[in-house]
Amino acid sequence: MARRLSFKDAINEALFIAMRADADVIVMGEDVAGGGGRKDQGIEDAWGGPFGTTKGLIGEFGPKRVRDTPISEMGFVGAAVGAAATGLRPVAELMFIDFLGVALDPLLNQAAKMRYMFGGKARVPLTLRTNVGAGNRAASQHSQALYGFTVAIPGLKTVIPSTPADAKGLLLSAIRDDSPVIFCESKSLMNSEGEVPEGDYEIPIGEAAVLREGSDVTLVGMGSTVHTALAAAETLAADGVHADVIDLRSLYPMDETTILESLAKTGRVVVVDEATPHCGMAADIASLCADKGFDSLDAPVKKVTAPHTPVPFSPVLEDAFMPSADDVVVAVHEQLGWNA
Amino acid sequence: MARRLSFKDAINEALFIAMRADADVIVMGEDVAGGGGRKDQGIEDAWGGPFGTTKGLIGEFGPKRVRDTPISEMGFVGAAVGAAATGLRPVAELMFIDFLGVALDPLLNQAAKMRYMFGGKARVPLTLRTNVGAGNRAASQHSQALYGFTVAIPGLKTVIPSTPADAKGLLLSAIRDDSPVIFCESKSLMNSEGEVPEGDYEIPIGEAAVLREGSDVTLVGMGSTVHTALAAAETLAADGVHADVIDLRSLYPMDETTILESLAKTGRVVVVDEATPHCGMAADIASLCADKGFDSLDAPVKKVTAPHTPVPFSPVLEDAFMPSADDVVVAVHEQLGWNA
Amino acid sequence: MISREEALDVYQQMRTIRSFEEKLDALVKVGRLPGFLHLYVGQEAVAVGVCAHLNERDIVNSTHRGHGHCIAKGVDLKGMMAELFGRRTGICNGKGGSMHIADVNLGMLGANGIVGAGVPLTVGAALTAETKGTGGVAVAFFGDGATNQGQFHEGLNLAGAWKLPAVFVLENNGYGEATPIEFATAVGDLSVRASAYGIRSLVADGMDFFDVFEKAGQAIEHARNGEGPTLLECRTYRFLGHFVGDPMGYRSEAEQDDWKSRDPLETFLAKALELGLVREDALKRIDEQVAAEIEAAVEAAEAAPYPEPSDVLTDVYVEG
Amino acid sequence: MISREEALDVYQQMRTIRSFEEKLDALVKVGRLPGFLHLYVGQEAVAVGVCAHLNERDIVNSTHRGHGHCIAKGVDLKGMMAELFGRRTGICNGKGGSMHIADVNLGMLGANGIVGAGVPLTVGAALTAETKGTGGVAVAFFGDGATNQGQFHEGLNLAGAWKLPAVFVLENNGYGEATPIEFATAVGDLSVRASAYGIRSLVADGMDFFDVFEKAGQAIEHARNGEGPTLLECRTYRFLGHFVGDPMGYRSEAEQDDWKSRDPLETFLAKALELGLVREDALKRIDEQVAAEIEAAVEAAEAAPYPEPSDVLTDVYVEG
Ligand SMILES: Cc1ncc(C[n+]2csc(CCOP(=O)(O)OP(=O)(O)O)c2C)c(N)n1
Ligand SMILES: Cc1ncc(C[n+]2csc(CCOP(=O)(O)OP(=O)(O)O)c2C)c(N)n1
Ligand SMILES: [Mg+2]
Ligand SMILES: [Mg+2]
Repeated sequence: MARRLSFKDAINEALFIAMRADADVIVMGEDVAGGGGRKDQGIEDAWGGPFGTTKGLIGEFGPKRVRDTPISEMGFVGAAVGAAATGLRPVAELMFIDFLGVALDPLLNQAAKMRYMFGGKARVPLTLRTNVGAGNRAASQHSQALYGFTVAIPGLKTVIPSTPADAKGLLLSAIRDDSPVIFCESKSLMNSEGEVPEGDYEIPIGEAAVLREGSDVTLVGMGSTVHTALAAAETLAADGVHADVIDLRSLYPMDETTILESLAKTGRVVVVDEATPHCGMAADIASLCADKGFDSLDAPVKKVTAPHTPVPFSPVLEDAFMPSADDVVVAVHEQLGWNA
Repeated sequence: MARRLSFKDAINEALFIAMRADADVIVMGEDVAGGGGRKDQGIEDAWGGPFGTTKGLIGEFGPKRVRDTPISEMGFVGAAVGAAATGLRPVAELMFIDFLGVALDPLLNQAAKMRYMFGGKARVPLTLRTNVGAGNRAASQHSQALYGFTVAIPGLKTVIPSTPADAKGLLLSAIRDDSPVIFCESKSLMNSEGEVPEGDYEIPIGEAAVLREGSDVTLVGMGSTVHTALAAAETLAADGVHADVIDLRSLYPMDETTILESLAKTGRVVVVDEATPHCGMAADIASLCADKGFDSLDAPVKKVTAPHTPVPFSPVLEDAFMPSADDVVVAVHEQLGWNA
Repeated sequence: MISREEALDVYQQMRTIRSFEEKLDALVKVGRLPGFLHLYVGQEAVAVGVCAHLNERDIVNSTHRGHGHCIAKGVDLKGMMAELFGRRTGICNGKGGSMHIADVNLGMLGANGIVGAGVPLTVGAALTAETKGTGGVAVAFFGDGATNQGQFHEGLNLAGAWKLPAVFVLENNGYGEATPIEFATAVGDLSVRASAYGIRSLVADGMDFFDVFEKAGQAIEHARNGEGPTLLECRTYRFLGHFVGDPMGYRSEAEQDDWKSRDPLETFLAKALELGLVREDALKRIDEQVAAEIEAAVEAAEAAPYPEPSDVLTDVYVEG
Repeated sequence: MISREEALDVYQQMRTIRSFEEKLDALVKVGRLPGFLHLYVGQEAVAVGVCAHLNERDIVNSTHRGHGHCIAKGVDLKGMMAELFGRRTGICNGKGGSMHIADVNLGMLGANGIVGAGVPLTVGAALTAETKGTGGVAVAFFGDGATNQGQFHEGLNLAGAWKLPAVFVLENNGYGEATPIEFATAVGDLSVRASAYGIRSLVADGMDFFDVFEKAGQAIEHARNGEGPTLLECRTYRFLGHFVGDPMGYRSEAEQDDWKSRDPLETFLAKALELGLVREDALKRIDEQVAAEIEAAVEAAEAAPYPEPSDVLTDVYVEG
């Protein structure tokens, strides 16, 4: 049975399910309980994180399994890594992915490498939930889409759902994965709604979804830009251009097969990513197509991304910063030679 | 007049020149003076950094301009950023680029974004020197080639010389640039030698160099892999395949023109990078070729990189990890259909 | 002790901060203003008490809760307001917004969206002052929550090791977002952290301008005299939520009322009147003046043009 | 106090560490061994004095200077030696090397090439112990230089806030690479840093096994009893360079000689003999045994196969 749930409520539900199913799952982060149970003041669960994704957990699972942390990202992410390597299955929350600036080492040099460095003896079943992307007028330091960093790090997996149903199923997979997984939540999707199945189910890590089929061009999106791609596909269809829309879901491991099969059919690919253009996912996917997909390519591989700038504050500027469905349409038109 | 100098001595010379020419240039980092002038013990300049690149500076410029720091990368890189924004021109040393794990925020969220966030009012003339790459049997946490991270960050520039002469000229440009520049020094090149002009000269940031000309394939290298590419070109020439070898030198801003002009001539491109393959420079350049260079492409764009793994310790494994000239030759053969 | 003229200045600044913030609160609540705003109401005595000792050579680094520090450092009110409205006439041309509001030319090196990040920047500014002998000092403002960050630790230690002219102003308002400081650390008295770096510490009543002013004066004088950095803890409270919209379920009414009874503006007034430093009528004039100035700033901001979309591409690198 | 049997164990471990390190030093100098090695000679009493209280439930995190901690925690000598030689039979299959030597199955969670990084990992291990009620404690070893890292600060604070069963063993050998600790911080007594986190501190003579053993015992008992973490500072010295090949121009002969006169092995022997805990002949047997064991480990390592080049690709992710 499915009901309509918001993206953030789907995440909340996945956390309840995972914690009920496995006593080793704990949740930690800044304000995940919002004061962590000040029973003396009649306050238990005031906040549940800035988006309310952890609301209610402390009531059911108590302050040992739902831990408000000090504002010490390096410290508590490092602790989550140490806990994961010694028998817990922590779900740590990095409030915004921008804070990788103060939380990178435990991921880059510890979690990602432990198993390898120790000759396959360690397991680090860590999940790091974090919020990504622009659109909330939160400016340069709270709006980045830095998942390219975690994808670049061998030993980490990175996923980014685009629907509430996938958010729930991917989060359950991430928590149960024995390797460290970075779970990205797009800011602009947190309040979006969709059908979400009840109960416990997993969306496998490493599988993309084809959300729309067409034979003229392949649009690859991830997180919020899946919706940008879908909107563009709608516009394109009106002009008789039919797009495959691929929701990547897993950034690493990446479902190369789905992309390449689609490209073999369409001959054109446009990657839509809300991150900045250099050394990110758009380049990664474009380079895949330019190598393994080369024989299928009928047109330049286009990247539709944010520009190579920080994220501006002013609504006018931020809207200009974010890749739009129009930008995707223009890119496809270029591939078709319609702009010439 | 040019003399032969080692790569590290060329860097040392550039530092002397820059500090003599401008009293605002200061040097700071762990052990840059190796005990920072313990005159009481008759010890002044014992170390000069692990590669000796800062040796002698404290003798001429004193402990106010040559500062040994505590082992606090976030703190002293952040201080360098603050100093740069208020009137100094600091050259900070991050001993190994792997330590970005504990030094990222001042670069990612401060230095790179200040000018933009402040509406163009700030200047951050920071140079961050750092050591990159594998080959020294130093294993997973001291051997990474993480410049893809700094290239991905709008607001930073990133350069990586491949010869002593370029090291000197690029470092002088970096120090005098009014934007923050990440200056990468390849571990495996530190003891290499070459002709280095005397005196004060700059290699402009943003210009690649064509080190060898050929019409069959374009090999793009950076830092240590320039030499890998040159060696491959030599082998290929013996079979009558003639390669353009491009030394990228600047990773951002990138000299797209030189790459695309070469590709227009050769129709094939192989990018050689000692970093791991995802969301890095190899993908970045490949995606450029797949878009703006598409009409020139006669063959798949090949990336020759390290595998998607941490850097292993055992010499046997580390040698297998690093991209080799043979790997480049194989990639070109594939493009030519010789392996089929 | 301050002069009568200075007392009026102090009152005007505190009142300006208070009214500015209350205006923003109202504007956000009716949807006229975008962004996440962290307001400074309740902590006015700290910014004003510290900045009263500073001049343009001196550098300030602030936090996500930065409007008060900007106003106390003399940043143009119209420019600030236009910035918050995302206009081209904003002090950062609309690119920064509340969390990155700055005026480098005045030595205001920015609000900062990264908790703790202003501390190393301040150390760097102090390093510049020392190396170039400008006679300036550098001041970091930050919260209790920030003292658990690595950047706080590394920055204070570095400033101590190098004996730099810096002052670290800890505004202890008891909470980091919803989390009370007792949850975030086992140390009861945050000022003892200075001893971990071999530096001086002072504690001030952050609700009392006069106390902050005196202690800050000592700390800044030490810094200017080359006697090294100080950690100055000011015990204070934020009267509003962590951000505009915060339901504040994490602290009791009783606690809030208790602190509000020590309102820094009222506390200042009571003492200043008692000392004969100010007169009621002058204050009234200031109140009116401030209100008018803020209204004018809002009007000007709302009338000002937005940036051009193409401006998104400028000011990433220094050109030429 | 320890028993006679334990005294022999202690001596054997300290001797093993000493001989192991001296052997490596010789092997690197003749080019038989690759890599950067940071040797533990001079600090043996710390690793052994602390680990004597630990069992397999307990977790240790170490540093770049990690061989001594591994040996004291019981990691197989042959496996360690083969690791350093980069062989497939190494304890990490040749993938880790000196700076990542580990045996998770024994609770040895790794040497670590990132200064300070072991501290939060230790907090995490203590969190596991507390959450799962294993009765275990977690111990971090780190140097004086590491105490200026943000990870030290954040880790200790977190352990304090959560009252976790952790012990933070600071091996203060006076230097971080070439930089003396007085250059790196203005605080004279590093152990006072515990007070910044509201946790206990103890100071031990790191050259004296008995003193370390006693203080470590107290700290570990506190942790096991749920009384929270301790910072245990052990004042010690490294007799060799920062790494093999270090010319050591940054410290005087006099300083070195002074510390060497307090060699932890000799200090232990003198006391143990005085207390009648050991007999000369037993020690001699141990010396021989250790020497033979190390020779055998070197021989085995040199005879062991290298990994296959294709092994570079394995063990990145958990399969299945
Ligand atoms: C590195 C980092 N972590 C977390 C946050 C989210 N955050 C913003 S303000 C805040 C609370 C800061 O508390 P404190 O330092 O006491 O300042 P106050 O808000 O009380 O003025 C947090 C956790 C952030 N902006 N930066
Ligand atoms: C984050 C980080 N910064 C710098 C280094 C380089 N480095 C390796 S060991 C060392 C000195 C460490 O000093 P200390 O913590 O006192 O340990 P000791 O070497 O004295 O045992 C340094 C700076 C590193 N490995 N990691
Ligand atoms: Mg606070
Ligand atoms: Mg040391």
